[in-house]
Amino acid sequence: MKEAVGAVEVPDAGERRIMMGNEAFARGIWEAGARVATAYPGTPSTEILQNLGTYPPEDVHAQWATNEKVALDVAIGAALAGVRAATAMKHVGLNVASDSLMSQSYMGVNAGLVLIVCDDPGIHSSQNEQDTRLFGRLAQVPVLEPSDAQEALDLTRLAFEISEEFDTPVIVRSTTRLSHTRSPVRLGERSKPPERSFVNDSVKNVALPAHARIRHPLVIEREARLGEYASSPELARVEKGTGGLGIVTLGSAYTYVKEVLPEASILKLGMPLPLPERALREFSDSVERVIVVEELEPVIEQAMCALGLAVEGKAFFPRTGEFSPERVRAGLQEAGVLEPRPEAVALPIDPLPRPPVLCAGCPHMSSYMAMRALGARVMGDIGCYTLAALEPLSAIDSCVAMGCSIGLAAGVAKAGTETRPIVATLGDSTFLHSGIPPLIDAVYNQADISVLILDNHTVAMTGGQDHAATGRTLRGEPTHRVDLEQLVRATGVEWVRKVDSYDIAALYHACRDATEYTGVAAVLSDRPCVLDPVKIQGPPFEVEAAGCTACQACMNLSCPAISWTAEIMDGRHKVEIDPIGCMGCSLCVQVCPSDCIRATANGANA
Amino acid sequence: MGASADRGMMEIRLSGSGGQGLVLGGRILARALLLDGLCVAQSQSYEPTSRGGLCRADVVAAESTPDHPLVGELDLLVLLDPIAAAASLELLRDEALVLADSSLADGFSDGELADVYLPGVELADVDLADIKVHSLPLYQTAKRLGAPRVANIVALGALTTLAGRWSQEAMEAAVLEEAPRRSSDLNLQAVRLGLALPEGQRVAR
Amino acid sequence: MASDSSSGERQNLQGNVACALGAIAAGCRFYAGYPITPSSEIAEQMAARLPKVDGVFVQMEDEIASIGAILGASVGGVKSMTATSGPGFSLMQEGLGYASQAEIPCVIIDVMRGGPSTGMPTRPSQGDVMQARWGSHGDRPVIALAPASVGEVFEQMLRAFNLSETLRTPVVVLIDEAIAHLSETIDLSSSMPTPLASRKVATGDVAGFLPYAATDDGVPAMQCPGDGYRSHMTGLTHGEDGFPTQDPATVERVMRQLLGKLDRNMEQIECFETLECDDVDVLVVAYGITARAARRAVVSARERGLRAGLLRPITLWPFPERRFRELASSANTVLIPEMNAGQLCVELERLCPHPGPVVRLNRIDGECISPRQILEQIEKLHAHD
Amino acid sequence: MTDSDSSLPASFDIRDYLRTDLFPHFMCVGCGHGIALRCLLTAVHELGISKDELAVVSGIGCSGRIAAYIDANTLHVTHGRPLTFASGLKLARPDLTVVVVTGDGDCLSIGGNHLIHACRRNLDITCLMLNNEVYGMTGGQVSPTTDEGRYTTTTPLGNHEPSFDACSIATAAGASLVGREITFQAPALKNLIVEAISHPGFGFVEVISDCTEIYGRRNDLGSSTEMILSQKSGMRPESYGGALDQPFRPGNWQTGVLSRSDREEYAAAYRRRTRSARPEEQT
Amino acid sequence: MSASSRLSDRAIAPQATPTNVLVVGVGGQGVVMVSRVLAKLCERNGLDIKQSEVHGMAKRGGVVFSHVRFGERVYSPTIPEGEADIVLAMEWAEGLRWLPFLKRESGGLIADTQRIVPPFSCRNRKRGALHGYQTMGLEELEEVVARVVAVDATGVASEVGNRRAANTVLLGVLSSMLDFDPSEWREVVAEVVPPKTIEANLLGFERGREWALQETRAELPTPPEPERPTHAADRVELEIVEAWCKGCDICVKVCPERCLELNGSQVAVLRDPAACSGCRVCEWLCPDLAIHVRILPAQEEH
Repeated sequence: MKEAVGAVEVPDAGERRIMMGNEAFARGIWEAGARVATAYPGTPSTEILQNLGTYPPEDVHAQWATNEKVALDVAIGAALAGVRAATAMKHVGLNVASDSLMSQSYMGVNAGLVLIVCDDPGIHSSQNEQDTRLFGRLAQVPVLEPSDAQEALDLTRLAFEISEEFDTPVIVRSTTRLSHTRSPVRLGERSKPPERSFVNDSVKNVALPAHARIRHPLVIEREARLGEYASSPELARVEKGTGGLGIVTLGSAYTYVKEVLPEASILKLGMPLPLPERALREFSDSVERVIVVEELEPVIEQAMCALGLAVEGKAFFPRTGEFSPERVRAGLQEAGVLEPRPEAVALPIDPLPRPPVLCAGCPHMSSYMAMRALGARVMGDIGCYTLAALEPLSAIDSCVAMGCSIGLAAGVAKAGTETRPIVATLGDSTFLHSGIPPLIDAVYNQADISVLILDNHTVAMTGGQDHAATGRTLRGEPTHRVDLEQLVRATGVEWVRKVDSYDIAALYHACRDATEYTGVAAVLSDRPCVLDPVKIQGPPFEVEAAGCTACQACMNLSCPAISWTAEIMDGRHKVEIDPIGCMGCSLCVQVCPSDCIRATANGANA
Repeated sequence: MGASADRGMMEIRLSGSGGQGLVLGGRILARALLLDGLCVAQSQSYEPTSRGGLCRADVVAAESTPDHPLVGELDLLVLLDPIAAAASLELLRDEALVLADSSLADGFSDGELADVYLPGVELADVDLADIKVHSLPLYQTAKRLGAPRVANIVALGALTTLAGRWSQEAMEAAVLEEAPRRSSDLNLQAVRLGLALPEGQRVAR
Repeated sequence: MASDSSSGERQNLQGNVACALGAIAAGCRFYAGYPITPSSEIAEQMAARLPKVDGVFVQMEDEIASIGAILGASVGGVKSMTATSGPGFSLMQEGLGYASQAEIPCVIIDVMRGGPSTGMPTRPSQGDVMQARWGSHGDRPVIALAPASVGEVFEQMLRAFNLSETLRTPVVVLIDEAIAHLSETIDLSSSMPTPLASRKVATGDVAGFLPYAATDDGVPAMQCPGDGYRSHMTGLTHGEDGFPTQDPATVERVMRQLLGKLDRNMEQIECFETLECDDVDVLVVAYGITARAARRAVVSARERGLRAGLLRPITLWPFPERRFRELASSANTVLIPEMNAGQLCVELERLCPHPGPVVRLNRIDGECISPRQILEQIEKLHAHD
Repeated sequence: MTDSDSSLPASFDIRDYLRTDLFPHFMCVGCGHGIALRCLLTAVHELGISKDELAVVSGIGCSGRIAAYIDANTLHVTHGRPLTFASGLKLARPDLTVVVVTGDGDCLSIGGNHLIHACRRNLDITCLMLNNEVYGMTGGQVSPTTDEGRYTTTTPLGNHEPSFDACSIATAAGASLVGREITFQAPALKNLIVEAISHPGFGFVEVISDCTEIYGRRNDLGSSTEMILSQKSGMRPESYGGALDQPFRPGNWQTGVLSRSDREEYAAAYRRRTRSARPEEQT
Repeated sequence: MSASSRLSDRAIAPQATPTNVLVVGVGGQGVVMVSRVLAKLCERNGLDIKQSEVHGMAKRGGVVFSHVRFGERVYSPTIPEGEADIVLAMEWAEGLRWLPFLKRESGGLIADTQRIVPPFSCRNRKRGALHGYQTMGLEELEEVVARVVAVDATGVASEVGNRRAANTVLLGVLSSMLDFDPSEWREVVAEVVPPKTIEANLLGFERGREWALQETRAELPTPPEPERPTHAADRVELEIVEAWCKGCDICVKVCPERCLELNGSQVAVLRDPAACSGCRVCEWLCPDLAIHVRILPAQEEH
């Protein structure tokens, strides 16, 4: 998605385009006439804002925010000021933003405010698989759930209208599957919402206890109205089929049901929350047996139970993982609805494990080699580098959520049980996202820890987005660049050192010195990501097989460009470097104890 | 060292300046004496001598190894260059014999040293009694052969005849053995012309 | 250049040439050296002659390297030598010390020249006598030979190698410039009486081999690389096993053996000549070229009825003390002519059995002492009687 | 030790090449010289050189003490002079494999003259120079390879003299094989030594060693592990060139074989030149 | 509420079985590019399509797959197991991984014979350890799969001058099995690949297509063979001479397996013998020569 920089031609209304779910969300935001859109990158939501960045800047201000809460706050502000605003985030991003959401729900909106929240069933790229619908229930805000790209566009537009009509923020829930599936979309016109401006109404706009007490009953009343709205046939569509079975489903699950049970009667929910009570009751009455097919939590199923309706669901379908036609089929088989299918081609061997790894040339490798060498107790954080917890680096002892590392480290230090050096490691973007308050806390409370900031100049995990310390905006325009070193010093850290991540020894020495320092010491391990936002590839290296002793010390880097050859020495494989994969970082050269890694011809000194 | 006797001892010096072939001359002379059955000790000045500098070659000979191998009282002295005179004349023993190139003692064929005018030589401190000087055209003879550098060989021949203490055969043989082979003929001619030069001026001691 | 064949065995040889011939005759097959006046002809001769006997000549970058190289070659089992003059000899002192300590046979020729420092490179001197004795630090066994004629140079080279090999010690041959550059008639056939000796080579059990074991003659057997003993050699004070030690008892024991080995073998080491020493009033002690003058002087003195005698040490170090004491005790006067400021003289004053006059005759002007000078001195000493 | 000659043990145990009764060796904790010792002996093993055929000559200093630990013909000589002893030994005994173990001070300072001439002669000797940048044995004085600014007992305010590059000197002086390795790259060092010993001619191998106790401590260079790792990052294999903006080059060392020429070996040249004089050639 | 009408527009559509192509490979190989070509072809032909992929961790050398379904009407974005008409594998082992998705009777596997070995497969450093990259040969594969096309796409791409064009070579092969106009294929390929590489990619496409359309393919590329043990699983013995060790810590720090430590008396000990792979790094770097690694023949099992 590097081409995000700069506006491209906006497709005309009426065209049929094949779009990724996230592109459709972006189109929906644009078509809805939103003027402000914000996000902090997070898989699988990242492309929404990236894509919005391709729409004309005069139409919509699209920006990366420091974190999801900031993103939501900016959107709230814009809505209060009278323009439609959207923010996009991944499910765990809503945890960060939830503080604002909870109160915003009471305050309502002025212009439309939509949160697009992408869940990650199956945990493709997250730390959990929480179900955002539960957040919707907690915040008492409506949740819409599209099931393909067309619906993503349509429901996003609808969400703004609901938001303004019911004076509430609206969540549009996506999932990884929807966000990352391409399907045809018929495009619409950009609408022109009514002109608004800030409304002076302190009871509504200022969340004081007294005001909140006034607003809460209104929210409950709003919830009831929304539930009725959700039951409308447009949002709770009944597809009449054959037989007495009725399936209640929504989102991606709907497509799987249609795939494996095309003839059944279906109630497809477009807006599961607030609960479309009437529609559910009517559907239940119209069929003999109701089965709810919903991914993750049994939100609808339990609600129907609470309504006293006879319903089945999670008895046949798991609460974990991503659904698929197979899984839906399996559940329906178990429910006795479908006959077993003949077995598919059996795989005669175990599939090859191919877990994600740090990239060839990743500057994080050396940082964690240093951690390993120091024997440090490492509190990790969220980013590519979380992969360093895996073999062979095995250098991260804990990782909870964005920005947690420093706080965790301070806690470990204060516990007083740890004899090893305590280090918090986090990326540049993660540090800005939520690492600064804990750093201030650590200095304030005199924690004896070291903080290793892995500054790769980008949000690498999500594909190389900009942030406040890259000096560029979402649209690629130059802007102020946060000086991380100065920032760290400003929090009160006196011992700060910046080292080239590719200088293994210097990095190690800096980390060692940092751990020997009493108090908070910070090391900035500094090298741009080799892959994003631009690929940085130097001339590759190669292994002189004759000199290789098969010690495989280089394998500890976990570099994917290094693998075994067929040549065996002393019972172990010698290694080789894939010339296409190698980025030329030289880290392997720096750890090789046998001086057998050389530049290929084009990499040699002229 | 055997018993001290120094029987038949003689001390000879060839002197002149660098480039005159004195060291080779000394070696030939020593060789000739060896061939005649004597024991010799031959030494020379060792300083690096360029053309024109003082140079000498000494030979001490006796029937057995001489007690002292260095010259102290010269019996025979060959002078090829006036620069060499002063250092050697004082070592001349009584009745010593001096052979000088005729260019050094212009106008004299031979005579007592005291009577000979040697340009540039102060003789004040030298006891000149009974010292015979033979002035012979050593260089001129060599020039006749087309090779002034063989004046040393001519001198050896003349000295052989004048001294009469070793055989002409030994000298001829020594010249052939010690001098460069490629100029054997020339050297043989030179030594023979030298042998003939004194023309009966042999001085018996 | 002396021809080797045309005149039978008698030939005129320069001292330096005789030195080289003597070395080769003694079995020397390795020479390393650095050019220095007045020794250079030795190197030149060795360079020309060693290949003919399958030996190796190498001109090193300096005298330090030269002695290092010959010690290395000797360790390899090859008889080795170097030649130099005063300044170079000074540079070799560390290596000499090493050779003494590690007991490596080698022969060093010092063709003496005027000093100190660069001094008079082409002029004769006998100024290195004490350098030969005390030049290297520490206590060490020292053998120095002082031949007085070209023929003796040849002979003493044979002895030098024999002593060096049999006693596993460096042997210094001090040659006067005047002899080094003197051509003398010598008869090589009559100069070959000495049978060649070789070092005692280790034999027997490899396991129990001690490279510096105590032996009756004080000389341990020497291993040769490749023979399986694989011993260690060091300049550090070592035990019998060759490895460094600072254990006082071991150090004492091993050093005693090292320093005592010359005494135990004095018979083969001691070498001197006496002339007219039966009834001596004036005992002349002289070595090298000075002894040649002294010889003539003594002969002349005797001709004049003066009772002079000559003691000529050929092995200068260790000095033939016993014989000197005997002669000196019967003489009225000891006259020591030396081409230095009186180096041996100091030693002899110490050795003199009575406080009788020890008279010096020194020349430090780059000229040899002449027979006449010595004779005059003898006459003077008699006149004083 | 009677199983001396050609029958080498099938599985290599370094102790077969050591005088084990002298161990533990006297070198300090973490001294890189021990690593070099292993590499040397492993190379000897790999080349099938018997201990009896091996002669090791060493000079004075910490490096000089290494010879004693090797079960071979060992010669521990005077300061700076091992190359001279070795030259004599090799010329006298061409059948021996002669290896010189020397140090930076021994080889470059007091023995500098011998080094350049040994290089020039190109005798078939392998010179292993253990460069730890300091005079360790005498207590840590400045050496010709001490980096500028380093603290030693004789540069208490930091070294003001520039250091020089032994390999460049050796190359310029004509050593026909010149190489450098760091101890961290022990197998490569072993390979380099194998190459140097096999090479017919003078092989000069500089080993970047570490002196943790005396030098490292004074200059705050860290533990021995850290020092050898720093050397690793201080080196510049040819491969680094151009690949990156050279971010990690404090030492700027190149390793591996740095120069090689096929000059005639000294003894061969000597034999060729003196052929006409040799008795066996005349018959 | 205008949105509602749109939803109802496509309540029921005529059912027709979609064509299912599963494109698989390893992060960075261009799987997404291949599926975008298919998506564009469908767009041009007015077909319904769902093309689904997973982003994020996948690009970090992990498994990448893209479900492409097209036809009159497509619901599920993912292909159900056993329903794929074609699995297009850009890497051999990845092709094997997805075999259960193939239609049992008619499914075809197009697989590049290239091997991309994940670091994970090289983790076991014990002596005699096999690659974790276990695979099947062509013959074994033909027994379980209806149609297998093994193609050395990487090799062909190298021949046309750009190794990265392997995916268009595979597209060429794929084009021979799908009912789209060849000229449309070319146009779409040219649209999708980076402008600088159009030529190489079109050439790759042609080569792949030609090769696939040959009556008999003369030279079948050799797919990777299963790894066989080449070395006995020797035992490793690591001996540390306590009296020689001075406790410098080098071995502890350099051991790639982290299996050494210093004990209370600052002597190195083997903490985790099972982890020791006998790589000798500690032995090489022990300045005290105190570590000795012995490789012993595997004990016979009776």
